Amino acid sequence: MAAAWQKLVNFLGPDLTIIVVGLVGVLALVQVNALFLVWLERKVAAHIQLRIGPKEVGPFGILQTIVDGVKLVSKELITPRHVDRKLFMLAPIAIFLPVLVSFVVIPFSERLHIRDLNVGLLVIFAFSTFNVLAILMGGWASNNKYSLLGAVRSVAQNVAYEIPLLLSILSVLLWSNSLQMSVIVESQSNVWNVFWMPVAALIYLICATAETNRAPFDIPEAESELVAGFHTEYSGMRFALFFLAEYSNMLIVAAVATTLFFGGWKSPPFLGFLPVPGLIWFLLKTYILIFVVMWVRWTFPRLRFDQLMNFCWKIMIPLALFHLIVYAGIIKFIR
Amino acid sequence: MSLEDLREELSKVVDATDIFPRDYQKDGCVLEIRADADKIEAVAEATRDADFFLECITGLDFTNGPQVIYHFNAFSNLSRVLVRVQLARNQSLPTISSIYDAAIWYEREVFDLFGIHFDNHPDLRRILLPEDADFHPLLKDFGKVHAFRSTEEIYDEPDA
Amino acid sequence: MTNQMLEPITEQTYYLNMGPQHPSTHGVLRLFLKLDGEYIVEADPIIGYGHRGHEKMAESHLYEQFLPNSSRMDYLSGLLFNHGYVAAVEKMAGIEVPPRAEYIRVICAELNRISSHLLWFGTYIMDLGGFTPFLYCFDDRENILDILDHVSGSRLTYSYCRFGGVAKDLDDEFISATRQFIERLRSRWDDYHNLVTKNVIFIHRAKDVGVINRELALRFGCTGPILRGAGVAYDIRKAEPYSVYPELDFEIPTGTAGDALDRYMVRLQEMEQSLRIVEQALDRLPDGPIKAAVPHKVRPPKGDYYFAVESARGALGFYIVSDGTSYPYRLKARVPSYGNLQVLTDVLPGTLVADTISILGSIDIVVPEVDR
Amino acid sequence: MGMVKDIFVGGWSLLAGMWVTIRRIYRPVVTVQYPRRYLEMSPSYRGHIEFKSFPETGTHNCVACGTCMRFCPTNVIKVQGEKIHTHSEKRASLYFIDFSHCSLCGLCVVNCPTQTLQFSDEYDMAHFSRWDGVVDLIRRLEESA
Repeated sequence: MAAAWQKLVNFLGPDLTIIVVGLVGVLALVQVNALFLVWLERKVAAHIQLRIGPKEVGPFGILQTIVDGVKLVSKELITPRHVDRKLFMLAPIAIFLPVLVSFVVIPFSERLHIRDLNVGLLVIFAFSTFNVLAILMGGWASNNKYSLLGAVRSVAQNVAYEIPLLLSILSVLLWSNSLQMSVIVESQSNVWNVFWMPVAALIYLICATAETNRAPFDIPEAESELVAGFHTEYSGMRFALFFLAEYSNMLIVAAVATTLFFGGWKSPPFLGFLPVPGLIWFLLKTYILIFVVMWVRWTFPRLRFDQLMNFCWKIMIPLALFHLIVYAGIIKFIR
Repeated sequence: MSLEDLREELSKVVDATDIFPRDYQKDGCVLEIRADADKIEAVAEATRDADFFLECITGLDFTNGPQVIYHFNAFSNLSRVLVRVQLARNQSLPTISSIYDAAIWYEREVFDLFGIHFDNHPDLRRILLPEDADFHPLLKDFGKVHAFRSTEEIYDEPDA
Repeated sequence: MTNQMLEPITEQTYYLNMGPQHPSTHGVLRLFLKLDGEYIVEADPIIGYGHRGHEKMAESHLYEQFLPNSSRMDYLSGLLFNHGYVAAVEKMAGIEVPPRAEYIRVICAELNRISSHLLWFGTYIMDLGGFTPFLYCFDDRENILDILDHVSGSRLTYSYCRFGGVAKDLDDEFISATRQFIERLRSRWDDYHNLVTKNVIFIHRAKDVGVINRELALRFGCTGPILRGAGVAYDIRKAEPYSVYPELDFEIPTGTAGDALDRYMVRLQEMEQSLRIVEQALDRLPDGPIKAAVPHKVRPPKGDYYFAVESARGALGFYIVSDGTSYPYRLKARVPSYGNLQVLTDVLPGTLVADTISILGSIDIVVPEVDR
Repeated sequence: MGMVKDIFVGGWSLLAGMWVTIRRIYRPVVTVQYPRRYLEMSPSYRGHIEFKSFPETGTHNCVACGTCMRFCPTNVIKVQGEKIHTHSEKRASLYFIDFSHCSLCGLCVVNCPTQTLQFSDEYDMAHFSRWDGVVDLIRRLEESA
């Protein structure tokens, strides 16, 4: 085993080895995470709604999503007749790949990150913007009016919500003075950002929910209006890829929120004496955030499209701008 | 506008002998009007001006020709007015859909189920049955019915 | 929505078939929409996918035999349709119903009205994207169904009212279960209001959406909560009193603007009023027989009769022409949803697709009732 | 200023909604695990009809008059009777219902002159063939006895 490892390192060089092994690890993580999150979502929804949720397959039904995954894989990949075949097939891949890349720069703990780029945050946001393109591709190529409407809505929504999202993290960047994820975490050694920039954290969470097309901002796939939005025509594993990407995106935005506002892998201030590794703290915080997002989803009705836009342009962006100016002043004053 | 006013308005349109008061407790209407096919528009205008709404349009099939029944009602107590139009077979009657929008669908339904044609109707298509149906199911010569009677067998002459 | 939206900016309008199979058309309704972007230019509801010919069936059935059909028109308020049909035939044939039977009918009908409104409440919020209130409502509705199941033996298509009375007498268990249910539902209002009524997203989705004012309701013959939402206190239970409603004290809740929010509020308040009716009726429930002596085959005298009751969705009328035999010569059901649905052709143009769902949900149609 | 107030009131309403849902997470679930737990049917549950057995005769009292057959709106009842000898009472020898068409109105039960019909409490009526919906009432009575 050790010899094989040495061979690999000799062959690829130490940097590349980490990336290759890391990507394999990320692939595994994405799958396991999606399986877990789907199960969690169903359980949370069920218990909020006084139901039980999956319970038959495995203890507490935890294997239910694996069974579902097997079902999806074994299903026929239907390509409807009048679709744009190339784009139609490309869209699920295009939505899934950027997700993998984003994981490369996320610091899971002090030592566990694949690549600590000095433009880490930029990479994540650059690639997460990519999923708009994939949705548009899928929606356009499907040649279905519902899909098209979903895709158009999605583009408008994502473009609009990028702005307050980025504005809200700027104040964090001003404080940490770096785009490097590990530096951002280190800058929160004394106090987590969420405690003194709660508004930025709130704006980030709201915009991130909108970015990942989660309720109450799920208008691109609003099931009661657009049947299934941009992925109406997809079936089998292609549909599963959209699904996978959605849940992985959730993990990414929650992980970024943890890194930016909740102190990353650091333990909560008053629990520092516990011998808990950073990875556990990180995952715990991330999944708590994800739980909140799910909780929100199963509570609220959906916004209308124009209200969503109004909310972004009339409330979120001015608020984010105002917040940025105020905090720029404060940080200047402290330093 | 009260029922008396409506009655007055209606007497300008149809003969006074064609307006019969009816007992609500006995048959659910307070006024019955027997109008000819060409009067129905005027009757509908009078009821509209009296702030009545169109409750429903019903077709009836008798051996001596179909009837179309209009029920008008107002948002006040006990004010249902029944308008009865006796038609000959294959006779059409004018639409009141320009007066009451509700009539668009009700007339389509009567056309669909009875084959009674409404002149100048903006959109006289089948509504409940598929577009390619070639029958009018509520006619008494269609399907299984218990009886096919003439109007005299059912209605006594109402005492004016 | 302003009318400037009605002017197509470009010629690039397109058609969208919403339904017959769509998550929020509540059955097999098809909306043929002409869209400009997301704005609706023209709407044409296409109905009839569930046409079963109840009116034709009536012509070859005995009056008694049509009884099960009546609750199958509107499966959500089956007892109200039952009541309407039975009361119409009783009025024609001059059958006196014992007071206890009348009270039992009112109690069950009002419970049925609550269950219908609860289901509407849940599905409406589900149309707007909130899934959870739907299941809370089903939890409560289940309770009503259990209660009605206890007395009538079925949960949806009750053929409970019979000519001259009802099929089965109430027992103490029913009465205590109903009183418990009243308590329970009253304790739920707070949760419903916190979860939905006060929710800012819901208010934005429902306010000023799909305004149906008095004039529009008059033109299209809309009745029920739609009309009351527009501020007209018109309720058949008051306007043409039937059964024992004149003896009971209840109010007609009304709205002001006639938008979806008003219709929502009217229905919520109606549930509370129905609870009051049930409470009073339980208190006053007289002893006595539950069924008058009626011949096996009812033979109403010649003539025609129109009888209206207030169903959960509006004025329901049965127009029956009798030729003196035990078969109806013609039976016409004036169903409330028919007029209520047609108003969509006027309300929808100029709104967004998302509003279409909100409006369609707020007028509360039951498609089998429209199709008959 | 009104807008700021709107935002706070709106935000507060959202929190109130979330409070309603989070409290439900630890409430007991209301789902009944059907194949593991059966719900009790209500005493007046209307299943398909069956014969009542009378203690005096030890069997049903059906005289095959055919009232139920004539009253049935969907014509699902088939009853035939025979006389054992010329002067004896007519007795039902065949009684079938096609439950798949039955609308459970209960007109047969109400109108039965000998009161020998009642509703069963059977509700597991899912079958693989439409013929499985046909119930032989006489055999059913014999089996239950």
